[in-house]
Amino acid sequence: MTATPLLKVTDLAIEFSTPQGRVRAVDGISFDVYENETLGIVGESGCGKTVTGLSLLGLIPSPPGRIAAGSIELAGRNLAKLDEAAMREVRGGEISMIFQEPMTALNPVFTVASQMTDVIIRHKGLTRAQARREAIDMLGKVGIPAPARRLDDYPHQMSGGMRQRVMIAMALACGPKLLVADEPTTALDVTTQAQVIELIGQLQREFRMAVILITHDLGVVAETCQRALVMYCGRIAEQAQIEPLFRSPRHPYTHGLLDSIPRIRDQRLTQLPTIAGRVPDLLNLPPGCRFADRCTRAQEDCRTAEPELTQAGQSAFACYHPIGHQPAEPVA
Amino acid sequence: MSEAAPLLQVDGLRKYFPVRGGLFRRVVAQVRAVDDVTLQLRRGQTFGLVGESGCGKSTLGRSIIRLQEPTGGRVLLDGTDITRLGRQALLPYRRRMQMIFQDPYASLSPRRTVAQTLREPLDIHQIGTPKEREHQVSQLLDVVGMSARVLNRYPHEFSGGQRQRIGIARALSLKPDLIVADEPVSALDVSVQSQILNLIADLQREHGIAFLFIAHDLAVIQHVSDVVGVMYLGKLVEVADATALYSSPKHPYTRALMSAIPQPEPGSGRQRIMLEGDVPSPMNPPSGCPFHTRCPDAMAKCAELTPQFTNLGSERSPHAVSCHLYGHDS
Amino acid sequence: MNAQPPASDTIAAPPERRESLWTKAAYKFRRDRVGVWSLAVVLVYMAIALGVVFGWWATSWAELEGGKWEPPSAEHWFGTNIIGQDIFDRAIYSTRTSFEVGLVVAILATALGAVLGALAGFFSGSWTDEIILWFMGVLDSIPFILFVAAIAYSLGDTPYAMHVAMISTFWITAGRLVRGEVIKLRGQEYVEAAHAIGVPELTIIFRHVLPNTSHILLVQATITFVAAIKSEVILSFLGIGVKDGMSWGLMIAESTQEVLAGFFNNFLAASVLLFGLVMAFNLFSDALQDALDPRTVAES
Amino acid sequence: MELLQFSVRKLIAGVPLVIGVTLISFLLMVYFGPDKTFDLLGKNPTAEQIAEVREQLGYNKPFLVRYGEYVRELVTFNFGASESTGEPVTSLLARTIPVSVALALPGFILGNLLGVALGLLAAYYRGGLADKFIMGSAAIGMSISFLIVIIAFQIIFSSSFGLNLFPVRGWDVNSIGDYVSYVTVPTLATVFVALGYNTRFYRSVIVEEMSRDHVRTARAFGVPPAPLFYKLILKNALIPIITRIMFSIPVIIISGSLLLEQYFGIPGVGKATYDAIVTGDQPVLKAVVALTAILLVIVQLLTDILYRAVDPRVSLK
Repeated sequence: MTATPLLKVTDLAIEFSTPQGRVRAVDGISFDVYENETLGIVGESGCGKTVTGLSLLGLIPSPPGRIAAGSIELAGRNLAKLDEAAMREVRGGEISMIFQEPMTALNPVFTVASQMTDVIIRHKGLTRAQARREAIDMLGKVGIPAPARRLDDYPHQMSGGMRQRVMIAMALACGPKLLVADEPTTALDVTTQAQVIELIGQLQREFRMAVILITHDLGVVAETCQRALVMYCGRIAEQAQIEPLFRSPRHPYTHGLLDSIPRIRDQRLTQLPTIAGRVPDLLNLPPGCRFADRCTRAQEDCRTAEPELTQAGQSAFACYHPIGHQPAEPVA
Repeated sequence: MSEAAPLLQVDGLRKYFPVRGGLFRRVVAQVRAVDDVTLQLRRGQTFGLVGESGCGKSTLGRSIIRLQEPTGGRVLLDGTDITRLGRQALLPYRRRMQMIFQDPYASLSPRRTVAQTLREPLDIHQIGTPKEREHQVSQLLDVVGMSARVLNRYPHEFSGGQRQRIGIARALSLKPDLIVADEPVSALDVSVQSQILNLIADLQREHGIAFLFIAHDLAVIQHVSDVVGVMYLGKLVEVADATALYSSPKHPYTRALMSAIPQPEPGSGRQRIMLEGDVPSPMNPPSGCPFHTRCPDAMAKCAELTPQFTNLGSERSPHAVSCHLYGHDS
Repeated sequence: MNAQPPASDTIAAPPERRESLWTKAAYKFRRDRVGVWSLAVVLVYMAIALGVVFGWWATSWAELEGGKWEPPSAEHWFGTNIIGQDIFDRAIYSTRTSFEVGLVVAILATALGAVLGALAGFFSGSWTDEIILWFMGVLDSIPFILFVAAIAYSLGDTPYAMHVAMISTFWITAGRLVRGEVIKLRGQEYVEAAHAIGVPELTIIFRHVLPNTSHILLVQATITFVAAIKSEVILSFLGIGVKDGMSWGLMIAESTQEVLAGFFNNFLAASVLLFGLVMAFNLFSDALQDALDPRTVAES
Repeated sequence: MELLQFSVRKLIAGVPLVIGVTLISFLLMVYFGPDKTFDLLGKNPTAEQIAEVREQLGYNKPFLVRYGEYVRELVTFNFGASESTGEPVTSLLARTIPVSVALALPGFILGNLLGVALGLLAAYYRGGLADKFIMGSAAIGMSISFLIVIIAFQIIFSSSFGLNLFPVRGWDVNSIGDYVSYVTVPTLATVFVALGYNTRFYRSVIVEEMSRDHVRTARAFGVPPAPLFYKLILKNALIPIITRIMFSIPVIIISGSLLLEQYFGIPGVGKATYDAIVTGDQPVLKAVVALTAILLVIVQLLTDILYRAVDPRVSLK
């Protein structure tokens, strides 16, 4: 890992205007992504993880959404300030994205060949014949059998797993520095999901690119990422390397989340651990810590001021009363 | 009712969907969604049914409670074959089997209040006086952990987890003996999932309701099930007590399915069994063992002979596997 | 963070915003200024029409009160027509005709479309559906004006031939929309739940399915209303519309001779009033559709 | 071969529709249509005379027999001559249909082309000023009755009170110049009225397509707006566009623009049919009905073939 991050997100805030008022779906988050690493962004629905991913490519639907504050620096360039034309060069070139729904993410009335070569021609300036060869090459790399023949198929002639492979091939065709994968396996079956996870990991190592994996599934994160951030209600609750994050979570939310995942155990439990209550409404946030109402460790101070993300030991977390023995380092 | 007689006995149940085509919309093919499934469920027991999408598990659940008309086979509820009952004759049996659905946003009628939704079953089956029904509705909400103050609200005012609780209350309203739960937690966030799973496990213990619990997630199934059945391409391939199945899965498909679940334990260093390719189309299932096209242990005869069930467990705790690896003749 | 006993996560009702789908739509509608204004204009027209019904004004629309083609004056605001009838009175009286045609056709056509569409959708793939679809296809295939003309002539001199003709063609759009929506809805799990409880099929259709298409029906009714009053004008002009009474279409028919002679009052009075009502109703219909759009209602 | 099989299947599948159309038209235009008994008899006929004429006209035969005869005449294209003018029906149609098509076609093409263009423009600037302007104009255009537009345009373009550029009415076409002078005002009126509806329809179709997942994918791969709209989105939107255009074709050919023909006194098929309905001219009506049915089936077939050409998911099987 190099010292300078490939992507540096600072104090990013994303706002949506709704009939009831403005809502901050993402509220001041900062994180770095380094070359050749996989960063997981985990959280439950509505925590802002998908919006964060979209913002990196300038794809926030606008209106109603907009980047309200903060910067997104890719190799020193602030993407949040780029105009639309310059941003188009970045999309699919330096940063690629793959999505959750492989069934609908490809254009149904164009062949895979047409969709892939268009991207390659646009970003690499090759001839159609060259682009076609590259596309066949990429399809082979993502494990599509007989790629030269499948290239001229339409998306509906392929299974969900195959389409997701095509998406990945398209995303990697121009050698991006960063791949944003938004729930790439959620819509797939368990056995297909395993194949795709394996594939993304293998390609990440092969291309030495950075990957941001957005998912609600902590299992997927544990198996693919080196580092992860846990989001709750538009904020980062905890950020750490995978080992400490899963072995000794500091934020009560991370802990609760890890605890409540159904997993195959040696013994059937009578009660699964749960997190009581539900996620607060973004229009109606509590004054202090956003997790306080559901937290068993919450105290008075949690309900008055919001905790900042603080580095302590191996983890960074936003909590006044973290779990674990290490005393928190003094807050700056 | 004798101890031995099962509450639910499913015998060779089949559900084929015709594929029509051509000029006069003739049947040109059959999708074999459920193909010759046999299973039993005792009173108060939970049968966990697991499989990937398209394996026919939802269709099986719906065919059992006659939300879909089975193509063949029998479903016996307390010894009565309900597959051929007419609407009126079926009504008393409807009362005894209910369903919990997957999508909490689609399972409640959006223009009807909680009270209307929960009262409807009581009205249809004319249970108690209108006054008693009102009382019963409040009680139902209490059972699923909700306050009676929400009675006059509409579904869209609730979160996914709350709606799922209302759906469960509706299923409980007729005091059924059997509930088919079709992926009841897969649309929910993790933290809410476990709340609902706990609720279902509690209800099962307290009310002695038998559940057919359908899910694609083996981990979810484990928490609620006494017996687990694994389905692949419309057929059951392995059925066993939960403990036996999770401690020593036999069928290669079950083993692959178990190893494919991403575990939230970094560096667990498990050996993953990676299946090749995709599930074949149920319109045109492979010959012999349906799994042979993707099976890491496939042998020559797997493509030709359909395997029969072999009991690898004891008489009291059977462990049935349909695989040539364990056949008597192998 | 330990396991909670289930009793403690008893869920309190959400404290914020108690709204039904309709109040939410009403809230959105009130924020739409164009929608509110257009509704106001429609209401003014409606008041005018009611006044005619109750005999408050425009009672002397048929009387000969002046000379031929008198210019506007204090007595005859819009002047008089070729035989000396008051144009203002006639235009006002015609508002009632428009509302009568619009309401009758919109309500009946939408209701017919709702019932047949719901039946076709709910039993889609069955013979019921095939027959209803066939009927829709056939009626759709016959050019509208010719169809109306044929009905008008086969029904003879009944004043309602035009209404019958419009209803028998306009229900199809509502029917198709409802059918499509019902096909979507009948696969919904709450419909399955109703089946599982043992609710009879017709009850399911009318209690669980059809109410969930009411937003479509309401918007479709407003669209049909506009289509009906616009068709009335054309049919009356062709001589197969309003038989007795007065309507903007008849006024325009009258005016076709006049305009070439340079007399525009009849034409302008009818056109402007017709345009105002249709425009207001169109805008109202749009605003209503936006307010009722489930895609935006479902959000947040 | 596949195409041929498909066409045959499709034509056979069109039979119920043909039956429907003929049945309805028979019911309305013949069975319950104008009674010609008294047209053929003089004043004060006797009861026997009435019975005799009714016998000749076949009014006393059972419903199915009469319908059967009606269909047989349709199938054999045995229409005869118009009862009002004595002109053979085939020559009547050959004379009037081209006029109707020539009258309606320019407006139809322009209305749809402009509609698609404005729809794209409005969708592209969705929520912006251009969108509001276009859609506002469309709302106004949709609110003006066709009849009012025709009259107003006639006053503006053809009368001495306006520009007085074109003939007031009629259809005396012997050259391109004549054609242009007679067709301009009707075309302008058609475009004016159709544009509002078309623009709205095409905009909503395109906006619908814009919200699809694959459009987001394309944007995520840096596709610029121009190819995104004119290639990726438009091709997906073609199915509803084709449907709308194709199914207007029979209406144009059969009823033409009845209102235009009536108002401008243009001898098109719409006016001829209308007159036939009014006078109960059975031979003409039969021919028009037969033509409607044939056109419908052909249009449906062509539409399906076009669907196949733009959407690979549609199968001809």
